[in-house]
Amino acid sequence: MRTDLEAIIESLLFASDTPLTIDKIKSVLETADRKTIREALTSLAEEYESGKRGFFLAEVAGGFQVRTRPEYRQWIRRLKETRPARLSRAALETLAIIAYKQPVLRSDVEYLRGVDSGGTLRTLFERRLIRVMGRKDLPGRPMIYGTTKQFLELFDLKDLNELPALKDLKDLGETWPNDSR
Amino acid sequence: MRTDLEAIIESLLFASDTPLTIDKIKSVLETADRKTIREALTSLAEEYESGKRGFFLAEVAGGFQVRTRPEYRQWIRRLKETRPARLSRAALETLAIIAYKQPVLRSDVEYLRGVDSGGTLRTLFERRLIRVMGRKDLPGRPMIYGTTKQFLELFDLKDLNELPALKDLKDLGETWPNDSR
Amino acid sequence: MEQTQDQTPYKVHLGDLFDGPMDLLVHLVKKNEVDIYDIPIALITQQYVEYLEWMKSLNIDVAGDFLVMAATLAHIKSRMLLPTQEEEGDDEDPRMEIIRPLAEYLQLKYAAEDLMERDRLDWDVFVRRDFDGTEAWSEEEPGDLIQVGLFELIDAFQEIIKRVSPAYLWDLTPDTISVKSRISQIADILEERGSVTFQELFEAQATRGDIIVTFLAILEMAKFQLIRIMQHLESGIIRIFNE
Repeated sequence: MRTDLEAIIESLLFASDTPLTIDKIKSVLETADRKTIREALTSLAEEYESGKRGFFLAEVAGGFQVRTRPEYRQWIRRLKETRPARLSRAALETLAIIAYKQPVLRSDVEYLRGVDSGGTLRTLFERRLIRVMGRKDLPGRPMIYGTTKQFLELFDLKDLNELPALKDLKDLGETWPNDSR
Repeated sequence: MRTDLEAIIESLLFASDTPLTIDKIKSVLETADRKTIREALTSLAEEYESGKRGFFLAEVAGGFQVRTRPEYRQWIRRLKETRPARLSRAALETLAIIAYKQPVLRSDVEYLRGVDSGGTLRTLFERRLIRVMGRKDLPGRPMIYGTTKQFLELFDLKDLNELPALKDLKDLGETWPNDSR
Repeated sequence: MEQTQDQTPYKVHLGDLFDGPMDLLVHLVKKNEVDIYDIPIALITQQYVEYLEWMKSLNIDVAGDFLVMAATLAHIKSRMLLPTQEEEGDDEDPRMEIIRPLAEYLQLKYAAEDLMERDRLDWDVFVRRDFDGTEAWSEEEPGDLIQVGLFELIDAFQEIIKRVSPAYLWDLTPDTISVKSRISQIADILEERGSVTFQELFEAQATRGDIIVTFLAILEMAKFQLIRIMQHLESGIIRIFNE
C-alpha cells in the first residue's frame, strides 16, 4: 500500500524537469529524513517494475527521474515526429518573411535577413511549411516561395487572412518599434 | 491487470507536453480503434484514482493529460521555486470577457470594461491565451478574438462548454466579487 | 480586501486605483450596499464625481474613460429629475443605461473569479515539460529549438522589419494580406488541377471586395510569372495555367 510520502515524491518526480537528488527532495519536504526518502524511492521503483508500466524510475546524474520505458521508444518517436512547431530562430525568421511577403524570392528573403538562407529554406521545405510557387523569369530562373496548408495548420489559421497585420498589433499599443508618432 | 496497450498509452501520455486526443493516440498506434483507446484511458484514469498517486488523468482541451494532483500543489511549488507569470486583474477580466463572449471584437471588450484594452489584449495574445479567429467585415477590418487551447489547458477545461455558467446576479444577494474593493 | 471606511468612499489609496470607470462604479455600489437594479443614481453620481476630483487633486491623470462615465451618470440623473411625459409605462427607467452594462460587467467579474478557482495549470496542477533528454531513448536533437506560435512568428517578422526599414510596416495592410491569401488559394487550386478558368475563380466570390481581391491576386501572380493566362480563341474563355 502506498504511503502519502510516496505519492508526494511521485508528484515531485513527475513535475520535475531534471533528475531529483535525495537532498533536493529532503529540502522540499523538510520533514522527512534521507533514509525514509530513499525507502520511498525504492518502493516506487519496485512498483513501476512490477506491472506493465509506461515509465520507470531511472537513477541518473546523481538523482532520480521518471522516464518512459525504452521498449516503447518506437511509439514515442512517432508521437514526437508529429509534434508541431519546433523551429530554430533562423527558420522562424525565414518563415515569417515568407508568410508576410509571399510570393517571395530567396534573394528577397536573404536581403531582409542579411544572411544566406539556403539551408533554412531547405528545412522549411522539408517540413512542408513552404512551397515553390513558381519560377521568376530572371537569369537562373529563381524559385518563388510561398507558405503551405501545413503552415496554416501549424499556426492554427483558417487562411492567410487571419495572419495578423503588423498594423493590427500596432493598434494594440505598447512598445512596437518604429513607432513614429 | 494492465494490458500492453495501457502501458504504451501511458508512456505516450508521459512523453507528451500537450493533452493527447484520442485521434492523436490512434494515429500513433495505427492498430487500435477509438473505442479500445478510450477504454484503456478510462482504465488508467481509474487506476490513478484508486491508490495514493502523485498524479491523475485530466480530460482537458479536447484531450487527455497526466497532471499532478492539486492537493500536492504546495510541494511542487516549493520544488519549482520560479513563480509562473501571473495574470493581472485587468488581464483576467479581459480574458473572461473574451471567453464568454467569443467571437468578440476589441471594441466589444472595451465597451464592457469601459477602458482601452489594447495592452491587455496584447499580453493575452503573447501568452497565447487568445487568438485571432478572423476579421469582421467592417471598416478597418477589425480582428475577431477568441480563446485558445492553452486557455483551456490553463483553466482545466475540457472544452468551452465546460466554462462555469454565468451567475444570475439576483441570486447572489449580498456577495460581491472578492477583487472589487 | 473588505474596507469599511464609512462616509468617505472616495478616500482610496493610490495603490487601489481602479481599472476603469466600471470598476469604480462597482466599488461605489458595493460600498453603499445598494441593489444594482435599483441604484440611487444621485448618490452614486455625487460620489463618483467626488472620486474624480480627489484624483485630480492628487494630480492623477483622470482618463477620458472616467469622464465619459461621469457625463453618462449626470445625464441619467437629469433624466430622472424630469417628470415622465406620458404615463404609458413604456418609458424605460433611465438608469437602465448604466444598470445593464454594469450588471454584465459584474457577471463577468464573477466569471473571472470562478476561473481563478479552478485547478490552474502551473499553479495547482503541473505537467511534465521539457522532455528532450528525459526519454530513455533520447540521443538526438538538443537545443536551439523554440516552440512557436503565431505571436513568435509575427515577432520574428517585426524584428526583421526593425532592422531593415520602417517603411515596410505600412506596406502590410489587411488588404494586401487578403490578396496574399487569395494568391495562396489560387496556387492550391492550380497545384491540384493544373488550370482553372477565370470564371470559376470569380464565381464563388460574394462581395465586390472579394472580386477585387481575386483580380489583384491574379495580376500579382502574373507579375511574378506564377501563372499563364490564356484565352480560347473561339469560346473566349480565359483560363489560368500553372507556370
